[in-house]
Amino acid sequence: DGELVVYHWFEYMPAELLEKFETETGINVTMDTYDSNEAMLASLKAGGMGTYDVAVPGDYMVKIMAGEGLLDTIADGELANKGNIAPEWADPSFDPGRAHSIPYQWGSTAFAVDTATYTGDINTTDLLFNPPAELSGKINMLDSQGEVMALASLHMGIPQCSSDRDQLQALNDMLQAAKTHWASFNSDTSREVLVSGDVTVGMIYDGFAAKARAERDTIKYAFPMQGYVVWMDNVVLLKDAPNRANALIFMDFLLQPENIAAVSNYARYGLGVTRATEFLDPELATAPEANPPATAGKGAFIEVCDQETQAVYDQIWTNLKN
Amino acid sequence: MLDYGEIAVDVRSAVKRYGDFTALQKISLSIQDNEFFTLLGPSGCGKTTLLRMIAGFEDVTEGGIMLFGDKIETLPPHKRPVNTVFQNYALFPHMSVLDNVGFGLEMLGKSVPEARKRAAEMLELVQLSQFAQRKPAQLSGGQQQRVALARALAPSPKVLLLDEPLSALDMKLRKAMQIELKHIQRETGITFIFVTHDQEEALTMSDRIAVMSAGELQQLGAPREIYEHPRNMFVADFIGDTNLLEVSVDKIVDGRAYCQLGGNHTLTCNAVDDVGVGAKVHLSVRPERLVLSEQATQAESLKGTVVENIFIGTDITTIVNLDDGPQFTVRTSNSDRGTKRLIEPGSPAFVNMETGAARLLVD
Amino acid sequence: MLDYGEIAVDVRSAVKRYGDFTALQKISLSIQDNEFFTLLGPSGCGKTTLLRMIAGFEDVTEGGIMLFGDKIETLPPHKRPVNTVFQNYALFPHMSVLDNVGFGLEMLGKSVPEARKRAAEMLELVQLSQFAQRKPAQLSGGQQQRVALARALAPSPKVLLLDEPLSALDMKLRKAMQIELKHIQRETGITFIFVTHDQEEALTMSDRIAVMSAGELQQLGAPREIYEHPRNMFVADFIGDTNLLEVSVDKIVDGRAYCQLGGNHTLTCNAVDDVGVGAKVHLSVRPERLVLSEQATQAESLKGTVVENIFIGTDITTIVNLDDGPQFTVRTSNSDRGTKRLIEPGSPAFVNMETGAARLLVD
Amino acid sequence: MSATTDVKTYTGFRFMTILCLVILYAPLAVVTVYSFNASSSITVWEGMSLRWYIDVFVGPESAKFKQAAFNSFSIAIIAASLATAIATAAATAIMRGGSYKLRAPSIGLITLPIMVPEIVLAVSTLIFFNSIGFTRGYLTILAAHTAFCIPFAYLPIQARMQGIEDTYEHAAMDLYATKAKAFRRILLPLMMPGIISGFLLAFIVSLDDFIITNFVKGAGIETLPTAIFGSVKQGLKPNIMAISTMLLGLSIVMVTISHFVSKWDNTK
Amino acid sequence: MAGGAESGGSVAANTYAKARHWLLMPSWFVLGFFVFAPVCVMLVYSFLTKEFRGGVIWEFSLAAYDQFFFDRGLFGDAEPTLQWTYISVFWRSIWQAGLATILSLLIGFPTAYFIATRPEGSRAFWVFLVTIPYWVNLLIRTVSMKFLLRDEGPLNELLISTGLISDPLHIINTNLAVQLGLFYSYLPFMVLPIYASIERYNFTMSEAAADLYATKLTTLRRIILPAVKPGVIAGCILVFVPSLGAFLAPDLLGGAKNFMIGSLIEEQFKGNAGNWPFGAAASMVLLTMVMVILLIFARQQRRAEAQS
Ligand SMILES: Nc1ncnc2c1ncn2[C@@H]1O[C@H](COP(=O)(O)OP(=O)(O)OP(=O)(O)O)[C@@H](O)[C@H]1O
Ligand SMILES: Nc1ncnc2c1ncn2[C@@H]1O[C@H](COP(=O)(O)OP(=O)(O)OP(=O)(O)O)[C@@H](O)[C@H]1O
Ligand SMILES: NCCCCN
Ligand SMILES: [Mg+2]
Ligand SMILES: [Mg+2]
Repeated sequence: DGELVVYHWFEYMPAELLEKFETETGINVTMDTYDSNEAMLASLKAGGMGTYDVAVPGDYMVKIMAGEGLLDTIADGELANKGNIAPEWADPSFDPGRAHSIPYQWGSTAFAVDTATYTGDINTTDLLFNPPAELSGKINMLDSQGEVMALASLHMGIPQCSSDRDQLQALNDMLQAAKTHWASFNSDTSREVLVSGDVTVGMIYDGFAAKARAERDTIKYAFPMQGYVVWMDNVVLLKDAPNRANALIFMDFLLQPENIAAVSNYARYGLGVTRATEFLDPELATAPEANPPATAGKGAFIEVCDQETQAVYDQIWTNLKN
Repeated sequence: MLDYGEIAVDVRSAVKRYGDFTALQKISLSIQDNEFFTLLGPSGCGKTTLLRMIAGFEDVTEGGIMLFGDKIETLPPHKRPVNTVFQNYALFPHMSVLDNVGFGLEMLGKSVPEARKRAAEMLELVQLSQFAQRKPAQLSGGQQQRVALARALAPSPKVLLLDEPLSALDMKLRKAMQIELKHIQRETGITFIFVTHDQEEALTMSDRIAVMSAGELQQLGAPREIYEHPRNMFVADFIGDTNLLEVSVDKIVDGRAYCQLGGNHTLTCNAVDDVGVGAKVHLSVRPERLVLSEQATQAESLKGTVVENIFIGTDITTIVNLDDGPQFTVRTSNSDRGTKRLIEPGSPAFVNMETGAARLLVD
Repeated sequence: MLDYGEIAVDVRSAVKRYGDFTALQKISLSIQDNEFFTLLGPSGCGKTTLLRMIAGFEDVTEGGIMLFGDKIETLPPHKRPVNTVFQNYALFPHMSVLDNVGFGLEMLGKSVPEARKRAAEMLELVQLSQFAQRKPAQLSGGQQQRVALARALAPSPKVLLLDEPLSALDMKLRKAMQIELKHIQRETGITFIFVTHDQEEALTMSDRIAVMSAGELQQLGAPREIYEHPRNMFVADFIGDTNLLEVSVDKIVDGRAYCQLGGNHTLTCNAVDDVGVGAKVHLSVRPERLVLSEQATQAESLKGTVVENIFIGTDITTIVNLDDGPQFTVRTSNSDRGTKRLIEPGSPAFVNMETGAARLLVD
Repeated sequence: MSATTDVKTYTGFRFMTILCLVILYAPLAVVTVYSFNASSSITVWEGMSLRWYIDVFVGPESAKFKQAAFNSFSIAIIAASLATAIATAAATAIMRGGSYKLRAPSIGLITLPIMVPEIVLAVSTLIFFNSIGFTRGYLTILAAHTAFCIPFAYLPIQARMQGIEDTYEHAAMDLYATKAKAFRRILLPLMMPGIISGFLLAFIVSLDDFIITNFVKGAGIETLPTAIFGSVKQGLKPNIMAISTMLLGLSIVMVTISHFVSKWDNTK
Repeated sequence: MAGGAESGGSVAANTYAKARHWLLMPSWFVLGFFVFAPVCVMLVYSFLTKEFRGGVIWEFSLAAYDQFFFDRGLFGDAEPTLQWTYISVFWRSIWQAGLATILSLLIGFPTAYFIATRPEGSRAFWVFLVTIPYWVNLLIRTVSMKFLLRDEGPLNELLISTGLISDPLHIINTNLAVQLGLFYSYLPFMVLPIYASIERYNFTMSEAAADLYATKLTTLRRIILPAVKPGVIAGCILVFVPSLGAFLAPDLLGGAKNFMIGSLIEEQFKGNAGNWPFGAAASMVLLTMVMVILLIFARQQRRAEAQS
């Protein structure tokens, strides 16, 4: 019994699973949602700390939050199911030794195209950043600084945290030019706009793209040859969590293979727990969104820049949105 | 009296209905050029309605209106050479006095300086030159009234309509404006159609008066004619104070009717065609046509008792109860020649009547 | 005239200032019990201010007010046994007529049924019993006026204040209410302090009148005294019509002043203490005190020419220009005895004056 | 009168009015119609159904919306009541308190929430709560709503008082009522239509607020607008349309009530 | 005649003068604490130093205003020039809000006039018709507007099926959509004050103008408009001010692509940017702008009052 307050991405948690957790533990869960890592961070810093118990930041954001001192440390032995974490995710660079987090889902971020409308080659970031005339005004971007900037850097073939002024200037100019072709910035409607046909190309997460494809089967997820963003979202224990004990119960719950598999079945992403395969929807393994073609470029995690460099990227983002 | 030339406004069997309600019932009127013509009647009798039909703010339901021989009832207001002084002036609050007065001329296509020049002349006429630059709200009621007049006169209309222009003014100012209006009407020679419900105002100012009631014309004539020869009870009662008595006609001899007042009092007056012997009719006699005396001075002196003398300044009103009969009001001038006739309350007195002062009224 | 007993309201050197502006300057007045006392004066002269000071809505800046011998100027309104009939009645719009009338009694601690009973009696007095359950908005102006009166009378105040209670009514209703008010005052014996700016109303109704101007008391007296013996030019001009002439005093013999009107016209009238030979003063004579004739009828007949006869119903006003002299207005009753004296415009005429009709006025 | 001769009538203004109403109602009509759609997709019409209305009450999101509705209505009722009481007192002081130095600043302060753009108010309230260490939650929403509802309650009351002459209170005091009694028996009943309009306006403004609520609400607390926003950001769902239609119906009821109340004049 | 002291509602009405401070206390307290104080805190924050990734450092700094008004290049070390980015956000907001205001005026004025000239009994009904949508959640209004305007939405379907157009009108995610959304959000704020002032307008004035030979159009321009100006100005302000700070319409209908002030400020606290002092400074600039507009309006209003 008791309470648990979760700060979570939108549409990322099946309602049935929450119910199961509540009936199993008697803990009453309250959930707030956000639509980008940055928005979550801002909201936590603007009074959110002390009200939430857990949040689900992406890889780079875990590192940032730890650096900001927003995360509590999970002591050894506090998580009974810590051993279930798949070995490749047990000691990631963004949270060495999993001191603050457990894996939730992993996937990629690129874009999807309605191939009924656009018949050309889709596996190139040109479709976002240098689109053919017919796609102009038919493009939706995620409203998420980290993912847009990372994909743009891949498109230009420059490092994510470049301090080369020419490269940065070029990046800025490229984005300014590309923006004229974009219809909108939207994360939470990124699936809806594709399905409804409002846009033809939409930046999107792979699992979300899979759901879009389920509704309109001409939608195809692209694996650009320039590369794409990969990520892992993690459940973190927040500092000053009002219900710390319940938060740990929740984490243990999510480390059970069948539970986390339910998330994957719902959200269509990969998971980071061992012995979960038997619970997974078999289609997941063969889904085109999960199987990059040979032509695909490399997947890249978002990097965390130092303050000075970040200031420049922030400025580029601001320029883009104004 | 003025010389009348043509007919300025000819209202021909005009009817005005609002839905089921008939505000004006077949009114026919001819108003002479140069005339000061007054529409007089109680509230709601249709005076404003008639004026608004002439100005063009109301449709004519039936009948027609001619202006100097031209049919105008279908013209929109801005095409009728008729101007109005509105009851509450309707001055444009955001324009200076000068611009208000010049507005009509500007609308008629005059250039702004030309309009200003004429407006300044009109302000001179109404003695408001020094207020030309003020806004209407900065003027007193009487001054606003004069601006409204100047504004309506500026385009030299053929006919000027005035809807109770003086009713918002206090008594002293009102008297002064009556004189000024009359003066301006004579000077400009414009036909004035004036609306009022104040009978004294109508009597003082008009060449002719149309008395209206409930949408119908009751009587039309010169002030004196209407005051002294009211055609019916409504007019007699509405115009001035009067003693209205219910009487029965005893006999008619040589065109004289002998009337019973009750309590054995009788009075003789000129017979009227429609009244026969035995009829119950009304008799009207003005208080100033009665004289009180301590002794009977004429055959028909009516005996009674003084109830009260009420001092009203210029005059004194005496209430007399006839013995077993009706009550009379007698008006006596507050001057030596009058006050010496006064009788103390409680004392007996005789009411005497000038010949021809009593009139029989039908309906 | 009534018998006066005690002094009901005693205003002692009362001064009222609003910031720098002095609305009332050292007013002293004693109002008798049972009296119908009227405050008369032009707009803004301070009538309402004085009334509000008596009722307790305004502080007294200097001086004091006594009510039947008690100092009241520091009491809050709800502790003064004085009720007011407000100019716009101020009936409580959300309460029935009955509840309005009963309100004061309830506030005085009477039980609701008791208050209702007395309220019903008061409504009987003003003949409105059948409207007891209506809301004020469902009554006509005259009826509202009577409710306001009943409400103010219900708690049996010692003094009733009435601030222009009749000014919103039309002429016919106003006349009727004047009679009713006077009647109720006599019946109840309550002291009425009545405010008006209508001089005819004041003259008709009052036992005594206080004429005010610009915060000062100009004259206090019975109606007749004020009309016929105005103390100064303001009073003479404000009350009734008058011929006001600027004259110079030629000589004073035996208490008679010989005055020059200009154009060799002279007039004699009673001398006044403050006026010496050679003084330029004003002379006032009422139009109804003048008589026109075709021939000189007295030593001082003034020769002139008739300009215009204006018919005003009960009377006819004649404008006469004296040869090389001032203009006179003469008022003649519209009756046989009067109209036979009328002279056509343009004809010569003599203006004759009753003895004692002309009065010299200081300032 | 015919349009060409009547000086009041302007040809075309009627058409503009109808156009205006069409623009106002078309989107709401669409919502209402699609709320009865049997399909779960908003783009396809599959026939009449009350399915989504049932879904609102028993569907997977029903608990969330029930809680949100409870929060919204309870906050709206409490905040509007507080705001109306505060505004009534303030209006009395401003309209019947004579002239004094603090009068103009008080009017300024009371109308400040309307003048300050909502986003500025939202952000500054957030920062303020944050800097004084308030924990965000139900109470912070309530406080913020009470504050910004005050001018909406105040304006109709003040407008109403402008039409009430102070001679009524004078008459009451003349008739031996103390100030307190004159207020309770005379002024308050006369103000009542203004007070009720003010309350309803405040109620609706509170019920409708999204921006400020979104900033000051704590974790897990939703009002109807924030809950709806969370849902519709991902696209209009038929259950949201059903909720909207029900809210629309409720609004019509409320407006109808307020319409009759403002027409209701206890003086007739 | 009623003297100044007895006329109702005048400044001098003072029946409850003794209790006035007690009566005002609750509003001072609530508004002072929950509105005035926050705005003051905002003012303070705008002069503080930005913390990396959100929050403030308590050190005085003009950096926020500097960032707002001066462009120091992508790398923050260039010669400062005037910063057009935010000025153009403001300019765009003013322009969008202005167009929305004009749109509201063009449709709202005739509507208000039409309602005000209905018979007295039915005016309330018309006002009622105009206000119903306004009582419905702003969010729902905006979202349904978005739904209506979509390329494949009912509006385009209707237009295509009637054969008026062959290709769908592309409205959503354009400035026009934002203007329409703003117009739709605040139209009753335009109609109601104009209606109130036209209802008070004395139509005898129109008759007087017609009587003096003015055509209807001239009457509208020279007489009616000046007379109802206070209502028109009030309506324009009530549409313009909230439009200026709006972010729902730009976000939902404009695709969040081109910021308006509201979105810019929101982004500083809730979005990616996390620059509090800058958000505070932008708020203060917006607030100042609105206050200046209101002061101009108040002066106009006072002048108009002095006239009548
Ligand atoms: N637009 C209207 N619709 C219905 N009835 C009307 C209209 N205008 C006037 N009336 C009615 O027509 C009658 C005449 O009205 P009108 O205004 O002409 O009276 P009036 O003689 O000018 O009265 P007052 O002296 O009060 O101005 C009245 O009974 C009035 O109620
Ligand atoms: N509260 C006030 N503040 C300043 N001056 C006032 C106030 N009340 C009245 N006055 C001034 O005091 C003078 C007397 O006002 P009061 O109302 O007594 O006049 P009145 O004789 O009743 O006039 P009316 O016949 O118009 O009612 C006026 O000049 C008025 O302007
Ligand atoms: N729908 C959730 C997507 C998460 C991306 N990091
Ligand atoms: Mg009329
Ligand atoms: Mg007065």
